[in-house]
Amino acid sequence: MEIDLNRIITLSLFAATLRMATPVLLATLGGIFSSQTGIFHVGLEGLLDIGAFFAVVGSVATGSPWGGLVYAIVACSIASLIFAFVHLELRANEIIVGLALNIFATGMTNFLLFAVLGATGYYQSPLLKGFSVVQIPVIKDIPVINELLSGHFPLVYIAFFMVIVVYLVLYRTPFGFHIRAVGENIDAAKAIGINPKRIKYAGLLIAGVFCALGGSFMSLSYLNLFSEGISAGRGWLALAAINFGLGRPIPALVACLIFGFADALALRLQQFGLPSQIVLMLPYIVTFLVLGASAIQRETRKRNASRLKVGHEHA
Amino acid sequence: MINKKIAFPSMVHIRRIFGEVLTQFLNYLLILFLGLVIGAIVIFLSGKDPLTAYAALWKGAFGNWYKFADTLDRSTVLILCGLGAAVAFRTSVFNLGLEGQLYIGAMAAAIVGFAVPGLPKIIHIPLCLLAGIVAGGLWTLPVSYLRIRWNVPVMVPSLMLNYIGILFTQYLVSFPLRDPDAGMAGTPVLLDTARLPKFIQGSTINIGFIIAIVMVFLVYWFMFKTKIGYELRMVGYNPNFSASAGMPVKRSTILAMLISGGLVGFGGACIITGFFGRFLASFSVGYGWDGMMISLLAQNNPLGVLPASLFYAALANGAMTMQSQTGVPQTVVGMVKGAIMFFVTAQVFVTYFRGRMKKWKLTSTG
Amino acid sequence: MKRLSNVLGLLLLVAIVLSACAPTATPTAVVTEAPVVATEAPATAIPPTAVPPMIALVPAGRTGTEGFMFLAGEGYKKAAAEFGFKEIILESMVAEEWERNVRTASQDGANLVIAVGSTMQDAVKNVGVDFPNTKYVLVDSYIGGDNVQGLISQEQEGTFLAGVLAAQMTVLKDVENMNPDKVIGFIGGMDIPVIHRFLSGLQQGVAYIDPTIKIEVAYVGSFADPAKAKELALSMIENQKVDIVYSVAGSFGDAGVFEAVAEKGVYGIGTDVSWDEKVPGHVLISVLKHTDVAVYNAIKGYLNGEFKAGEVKYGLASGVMDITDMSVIGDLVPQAIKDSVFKAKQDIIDGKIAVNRPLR
Amino acid sequence: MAEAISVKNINKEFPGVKANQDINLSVNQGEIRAIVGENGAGKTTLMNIMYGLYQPDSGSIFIKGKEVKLHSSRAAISNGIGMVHQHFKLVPSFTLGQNIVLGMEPQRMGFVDNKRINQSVKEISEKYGLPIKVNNLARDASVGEQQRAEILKALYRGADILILDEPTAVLTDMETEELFEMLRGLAKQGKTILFISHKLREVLAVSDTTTVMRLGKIVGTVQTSETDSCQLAEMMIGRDTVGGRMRQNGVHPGEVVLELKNICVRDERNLLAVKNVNLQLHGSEVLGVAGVDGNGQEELIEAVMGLRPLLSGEVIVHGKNITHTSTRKIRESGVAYIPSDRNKSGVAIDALIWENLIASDYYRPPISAWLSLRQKEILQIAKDLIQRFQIFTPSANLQTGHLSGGNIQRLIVGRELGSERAMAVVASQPTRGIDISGTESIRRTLLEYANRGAGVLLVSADLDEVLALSDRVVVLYEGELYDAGVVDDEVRKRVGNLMTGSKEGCINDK
Repeated sequence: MEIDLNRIITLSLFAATLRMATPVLLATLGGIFSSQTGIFHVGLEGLLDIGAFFAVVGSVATGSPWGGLVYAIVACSIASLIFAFVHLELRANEIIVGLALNIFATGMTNFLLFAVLGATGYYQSPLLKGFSVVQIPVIKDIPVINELLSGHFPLVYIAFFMVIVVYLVLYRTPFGFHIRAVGENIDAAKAIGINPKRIKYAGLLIAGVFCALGGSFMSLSYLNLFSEGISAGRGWLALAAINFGLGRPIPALVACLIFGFADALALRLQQFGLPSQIVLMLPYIVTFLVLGASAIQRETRKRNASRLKVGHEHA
Repeated sequence: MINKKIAFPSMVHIRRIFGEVLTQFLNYLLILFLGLVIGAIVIFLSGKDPLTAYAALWKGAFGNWYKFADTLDRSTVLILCGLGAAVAFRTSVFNLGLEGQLYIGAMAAAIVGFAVPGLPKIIHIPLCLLAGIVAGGLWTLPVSYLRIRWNVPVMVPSLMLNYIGILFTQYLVSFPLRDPDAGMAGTPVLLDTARLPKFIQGSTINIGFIIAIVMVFLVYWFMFKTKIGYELRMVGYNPNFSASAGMPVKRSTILAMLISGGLVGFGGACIITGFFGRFLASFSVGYGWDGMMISLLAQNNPLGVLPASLFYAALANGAMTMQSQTGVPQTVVGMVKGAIMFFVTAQVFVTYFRGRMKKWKLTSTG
Repeated sequence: MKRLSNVLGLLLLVAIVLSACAPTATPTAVVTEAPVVATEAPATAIPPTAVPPMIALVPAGRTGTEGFMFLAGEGYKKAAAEFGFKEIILESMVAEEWERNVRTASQDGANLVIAVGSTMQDAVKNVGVDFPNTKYVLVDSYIGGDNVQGLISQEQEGTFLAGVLAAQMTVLKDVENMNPDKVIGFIGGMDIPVIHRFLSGLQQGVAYIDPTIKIEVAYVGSFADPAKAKELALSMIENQKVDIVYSVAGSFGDAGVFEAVAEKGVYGIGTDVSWDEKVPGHVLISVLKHTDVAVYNAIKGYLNGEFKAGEVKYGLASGVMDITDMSVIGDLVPQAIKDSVFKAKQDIIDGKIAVNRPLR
Repeated sequence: MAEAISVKNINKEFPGVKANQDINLSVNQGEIRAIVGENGAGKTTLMNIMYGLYQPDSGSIFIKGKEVKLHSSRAAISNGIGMVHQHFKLVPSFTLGQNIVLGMEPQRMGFVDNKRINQSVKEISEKYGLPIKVNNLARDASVGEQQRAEILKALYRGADILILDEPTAVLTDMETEELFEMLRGLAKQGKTILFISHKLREVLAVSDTTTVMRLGKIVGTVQTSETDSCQLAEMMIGRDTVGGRMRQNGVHPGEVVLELKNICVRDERNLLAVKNVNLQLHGSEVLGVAGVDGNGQEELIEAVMGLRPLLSGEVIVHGKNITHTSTRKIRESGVAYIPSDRNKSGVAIDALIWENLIASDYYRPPISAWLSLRQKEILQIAKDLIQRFQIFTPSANLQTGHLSGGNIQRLIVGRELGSERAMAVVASQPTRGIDISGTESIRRTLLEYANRGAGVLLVSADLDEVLALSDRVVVLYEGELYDAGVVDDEVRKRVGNLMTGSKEGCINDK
């Protein structure tokens, strides 16, 4: 089998990378907020589903994709608040609540798909108004750059822009400081009068809103339809990305781009009858290794620190 | 608090146990009831009659002996996954990698099943099952290694191995092990000597179910009546205490993961050799996740896994009949399941309100 | 103590549940679903004295989601209405339910079980052995069995025509977004025999016009992954100069492919049902697979006592395979090309053109 | 001088403990006030009340003569009170500057203004003479720097009254010296400082006045310049020689059962917590290890039990070197262990009583046969232990959490000593936080055990307990072990001096 690299590595591959990274990136950014407050959010997958579904409902109801976005945000916020209530007030284990949320989300969207939109399995209709791509005025006329940067959906730009916003919020605003303080040392936060519960509510709510964006992207941009299980593991991938970056937005962005690239590349390999699964495995293997490597680094640093101090004390 | 003044400890004891059984029973009844009520509301809102729908659901799950047998058969893989989850959770190891272990176990069993000819049934079947157990168990080792050696919590790594496992088996059935004649992506059909014998003509129920039942009691015995099981449970309750009592904490973690993965892999082997007859790509739509939910529903008790699995299987089996007879979509069952899980997680409800009552009493008297 | 009581509580609950179930399991209970007793007057095809037969339809999925399954359902319903038997449709959500549903129908005493989809082949084989007196109709595949009839649509005949059309269209210069490169695309759901029949016909049809035209082939790996199907199509269009995409990726997948086609302004060819109106201006033609006719015929044949085990082939001549008349796309396809397609169709029916069926 | 803060008639009771009784205290502005007392004397409770973390059951607090209600630490902060906890509350990945301003960040257009953080933190740091590197990450900063940041955190919030909870516990001598210098500077600038300490040398070095607490009450307040360490130690731990002695004198010790040679151990922060400890425990002997909590007791015991790596040294049980073996091997060689924190490492609170009772013997023959546990034998043994050790429970089949603290402790003692196999018992805080009858019976059990020829290593912060039970007393102070000799009439004074850090006789600062 000859592999023509020139036909695989193309500009459109990079465009596809951005496109495929977007939903994962949005969920990841949301998950970063919850993980920075110290909550391991397993429910991202379910939230993406809910977001995607209600975006479709909203788009059909209001006739505008932006209306769909609003519906999705409201729905995901409600779901997140329920999650937060059960976890924070009833003290249920966050992982169990997250799993329950996923199961509930699958059941609910599948059922409502039939009950509200009268469709089984998937819904596609001209009533469904998706986002259209945005051409950036100047850039769209520059040959190579235009393929890369222009002609994407608004949510793609929003997602990448949000990386900066999230970074700024987390590392440059008082709110972000409080979030990180709660996640890293809850006693320190309490000691200076920050209410950790309120911060965690906020973190979960923000996670919900981002998942709403991610879900809307799936059903109103990436595709103009809703199908059962549309999130297809992207929520779990987001968890991987969060862990890859150890909760920081920039490394998480890198992870999402790697994931997106692997996805896009795998598809192209598949086109040539090559085992795409091997490529699709890479993101997970890499995350696994990164987790291991960072742990090794952490532990050896600890050990080295102790060795240094021994020397210091004897000196 | 127990104090000296108790006159008849045995009576109190009995009353206490009885009381707890009763509260637990009522608790489950309440959860089940609430879940079904939510389902009923949903069915009602979609313009159907909830009672007829539930009656059909009932008939579909237990309506006649065939259906009953199918429900039992359907629970086989759920029981084994539930047991796998229960062993891990009891040891406080949050193994989220059940789905991957299931696929790997199933694939190993399938390979032994179709690629090793010329064995008698009596050897071939155990060999297949063993392959599933071993493969499922070994699949957990990288995670255990990270946990033991480098102190990485098992959750995320085990989750990652899910996808690696699923994609790896997909690769195998798409390329090296593909059966070009199959109407779907799958391995070649297993040899007859590898198929689990069925014992009711016309039903799929096979000795896999019997094995699963045996495993329930075996795992129960192991966890509650052996010293290694005792170690696992103590480590699960309180690793600090176990360490100071001289128990091998790290070994217990590895062992719990191995057994958990082994049981789940066993489940995969059973469904392949007992039901499908070949490995199919994406044959599982979350048996591993269901297993975790079942284990939680059973409060991680192996004996509780049995009724919880039967309940899950009955819901799934009944849903088909419900839809074909009343037109209520099967997806309602998904909602009921989700709602029940929410209530189970919120079992803390009870403790929460009990706690509030206490607080209230304290403040009102103080 | 807590855990013992948990288990006991749960066991108690199950015990009650099971005991409550006991009465329904006994034969004295009111069983309404078994259509053993006919209430309405039997239809013409059934002799007045005979008990109406029980015929069940078991699609490998849900009829609402897949075009050919939907059509199979339509044919089944039509037969049910005409011949007066009760509709029993068992849809499945998961792979496990393929066999379970076929089995349930057989256990409930169905005389004829119609399984739709080639993924059903294991199920029919496994169940057919256990119920030798029940007859099975398997749509899209046949793997043996004395009581199994396989309805094999000659997809290659239909897609041959699509190939004839595509080969002539792809070289046109004055059609918008149609490039002169001799490349067309094929996106299949899975790498399995039934999809190979589609592909083979397309290849033969294209070669019939111009053997130098290249067909890019890709498989989604699933019939329910619109995102991946769309991405594959986009990649084909962007990188491989594909201007016509033939899609057999399941209804979910097709929807994804045609989204890509519409987005890029190129052209597609639909499968199973008519996509012409759904994506107007972009679907040149749809290769219709009237599973409804096949299923209807199978039921009718059974009721007339003409059930025969083995393969039954349905090609263009039977009307099961067909093509749309290209009226929606209108003048974009030159009349001459349209005529050549219709002529090829007639030639196949007349046996002047032989379209080979691939072995696998 | 004006009064900065005072409390009147403060009472605070926790279940079973009167932590503060009728406390009256008045501190002047610019004063450095030391509060000293043993573990459990009620110092920390009092400080927490003054910082708004606890609400007193009765009594009132005045700041500059005005009564205030401190519902929360927030209220305390706004009244000009700042607290520096023993365990620093810093966010590791923040810079010291960011930690200092956390919660009151200077902002510019909604963003945290790092420039102004640096500027204002530098300002107060220079003003009060507390040098820090503003941009150092908290996790990279030295302990002393972290502490300075904590103090600055309080000052940044406008604190006039600083409460420091054992500020020198984590510092090196150098750092302690620096800290005192800074505290004096702060006092000079009009800040009022209260600090808790056990180390009389330091108290004498830095404070203006010293208040001594004992058993929830104030024993007295003295001008530091007019006292010496011996007087303070006596006030702290009472005048009685050895009261309530339960152990008869003159027991002849047997051969050595447990020997520690040159033990060095690190704590979680990688600091040396145990320094070169040598110790011999004989059979039939109760050896008391006195000392204020946090002087290396936990680390020493955990290292002996194989739960914490030994940096150096050897542990020898009955002539057998068990250094670097597993906890099980150590136990099997004849060491029983009663851990200090019963809920954390003494029992599994959610397990059944019998499960906890067999935790150290479950793998041995009468209880287990090959793989399985023998239910009948276990229940027999459990019943026996429940009876012998007077664990009040209707059944061995109950969840351990249902038991009271005293019963749980009896359960642990029963498990560890019931089989009578151990030749050496390591008992850490065996009666902490349990009722009188429980304390009584556990102490008696330990003594009985020693009478039968085993050695008991009794580690306790409760000096009365140590003196009541031991034949011989050693003191751990800052990780080092000092011998206080056999228990006689003078032992209390010797121990008192050793555990407050005045080992070379009385210290008179000025």
